[in-house]
Amino acid sequence: MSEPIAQDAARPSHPQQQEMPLAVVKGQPVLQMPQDLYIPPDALEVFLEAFEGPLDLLLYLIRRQNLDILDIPVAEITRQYVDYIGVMQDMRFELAAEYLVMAAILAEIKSRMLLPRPPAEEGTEADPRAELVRRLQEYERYKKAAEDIDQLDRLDRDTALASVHVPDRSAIKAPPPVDLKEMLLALRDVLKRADLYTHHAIRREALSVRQRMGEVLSQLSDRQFHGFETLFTVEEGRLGVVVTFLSILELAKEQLLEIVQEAPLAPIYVKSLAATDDDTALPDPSSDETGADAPAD
Amino acid sequence: MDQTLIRQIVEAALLAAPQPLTVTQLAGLFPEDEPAPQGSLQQALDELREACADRGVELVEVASGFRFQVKAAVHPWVARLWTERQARYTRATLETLALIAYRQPITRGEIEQIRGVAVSTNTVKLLEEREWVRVVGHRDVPGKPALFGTTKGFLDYFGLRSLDELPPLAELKDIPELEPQLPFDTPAGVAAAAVAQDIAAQSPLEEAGEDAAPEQSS
Amino acid sequence: MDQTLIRQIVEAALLAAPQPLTVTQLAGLFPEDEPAPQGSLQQALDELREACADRGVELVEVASGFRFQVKAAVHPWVARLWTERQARYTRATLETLALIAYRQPITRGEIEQIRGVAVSTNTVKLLEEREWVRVVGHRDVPGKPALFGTTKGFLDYFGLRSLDELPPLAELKDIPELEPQLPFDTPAGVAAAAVAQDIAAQSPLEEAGEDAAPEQSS
Repeated sequence: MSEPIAQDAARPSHPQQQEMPLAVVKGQPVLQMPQDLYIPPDALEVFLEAFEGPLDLLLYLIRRQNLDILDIPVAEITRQYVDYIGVMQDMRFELAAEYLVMAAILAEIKSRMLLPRPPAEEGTEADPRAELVRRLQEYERYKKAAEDIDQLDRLDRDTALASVHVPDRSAIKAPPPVDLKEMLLALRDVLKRADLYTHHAIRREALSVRQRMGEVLSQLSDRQFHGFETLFTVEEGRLGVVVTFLSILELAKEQLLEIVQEAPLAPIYVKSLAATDDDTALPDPSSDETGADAPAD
Repeated sequence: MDQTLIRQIVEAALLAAPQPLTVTQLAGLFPEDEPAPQGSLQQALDELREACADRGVELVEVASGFRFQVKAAVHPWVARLWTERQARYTRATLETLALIAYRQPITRGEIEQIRGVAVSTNTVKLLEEREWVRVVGHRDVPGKPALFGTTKGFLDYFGLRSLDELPPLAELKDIPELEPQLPFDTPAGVAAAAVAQDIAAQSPLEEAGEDAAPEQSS
Repeated sequence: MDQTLIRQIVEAALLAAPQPLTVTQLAGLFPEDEPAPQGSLQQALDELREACADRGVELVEVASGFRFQVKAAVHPWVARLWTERQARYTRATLETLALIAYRQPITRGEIEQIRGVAVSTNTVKLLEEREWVRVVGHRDVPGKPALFGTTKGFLDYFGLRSLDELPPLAELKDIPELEPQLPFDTPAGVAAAAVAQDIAAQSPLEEAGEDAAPEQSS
């Protein structure tokens, strides 16, 4: 597969082919790295931008130049670093400060290496370079990690999301979710209010009877007489039978059910007194209402 | 240039572009020194169209070019990606539902008596449409008012095997102890904001899927 | 339910959704009374993944679910749909991101300690605006510095399912040259050439110094 042009275009174009400038400093191409790497004032800007700080610069010098970073002329580097403060005025001063700190660290290490150590401390004192080495190693790790992350295929640069048109964007309307507790709290409020209208206070009842009342009514919805026994399901056991029986009594009490027995010990028949859905042609008792919920609270 | 590669490029471009692409635009994807051969783009489009026979999307040509789109046949399912929640139920609706659950069979008049306020037709209709309550008969009194009861769907929604599993009314009286754990006692404004955030935060899919069947005419 | 239909629904939904979809979200597309059979969604995903072998897009799993994306092999052509160049990120940005990814939760001060250089507010802000990192808490020390961590969006963007899939962190390398009295034996000219090559290769100059925003040069 051929390399597409898009890839090439992403790279910056360098007009010169014969010799690449190291950098452009103050409009002039710099073709050669200055020999005293850590010092040249003109190169400072290059370094500050080419390296991610003093650790990065030190790593570079160690890894690529085999430079003994500890064998640098401390007096000279210190003097020149101080000179840079002037140059830094119109540049990023916080970066310069970090390079100065690093120079100070190097100088300190060097001085400690040169000074004779007190005999008492000889065995215990750590190599002054150890901390710097540890920091360099740790930085190098994450520098590599950053490069690795940059290599990952990422959206926009290496791939793009695939999507298709959706001709019909009409959304489905779903009814709101209801939490059982929400409903119970609503009921509690009703009960609180109902306590004020005391005659309607609700007493505790077996809800299974209420449920069965509805079921029995549905069973009898043809408004024919049914055998009393047909309403019971033996498989439900004693409790089921009792619940059905109670619901029949309750329905009878509420005059929703008619119970008929021709003679003692004769079969018992039940018939629903509740009108069926066929009767819904009756005038709607709600028609005299506003149709809007009166505020409840 | 390989026709397979050209087809892949055309397919990927059509899927990546936010709008339809013309053949001219597709040709523009290829560098000038290595253009797509004459006719290869049209061929790629034909191949892609045929390849969609068994897929959930199709390649269509519209006024501004070619695009892939969801096939109408699978749209009812895909549309559930954009499920919208209706506004929450009012207190009146919840109270009505609770009274029907606890006092069934019950007429609207009886609910009104207990609540002390009128119950609108819409409230009941809403619950009937949700298939949580139904008319189980009519009381044999003047006006033959409908008697309401809850359905199996109601029990299923709340994860109950029977109405017995609803807490006894006596416990409801003690609910204040229960209340602090519940989000409902927050000031209405705060609660509403929280709900709005929830809805905005979670993908609609996470809460989709309990009732509305996808059999929606499209 | 037919497996072909399920595969079509899954394909269409993944291509229609603006974000990746999880298996749970895909299951939510099916109504409760006609759910996708056990295992059928995973099977559909497998089938779709295989069907991509010869196509210009591929099915991948990232942190927040499954998505179709343009194959890297054809992306260079597809990228020509967008005239503006994609954002490039500076080394400062990438190193900060790497430290947050590998060492989270981490404060800005801790990042600065390891990098040996200040981390500009803009760098962190850029990462936050991209929604790659976010404040996950505050360290309980004076100043209560913010602790940063990466987001699902970060994983999605880099095509990862979890942080475990990040490239393994390199072993600590020895720094043997850090010995006193090592002669500076590389000839200056050679060294300069090496530096020049290195710098040209990584072209750090063009991406340096603009933490504020990734350049969108065209």
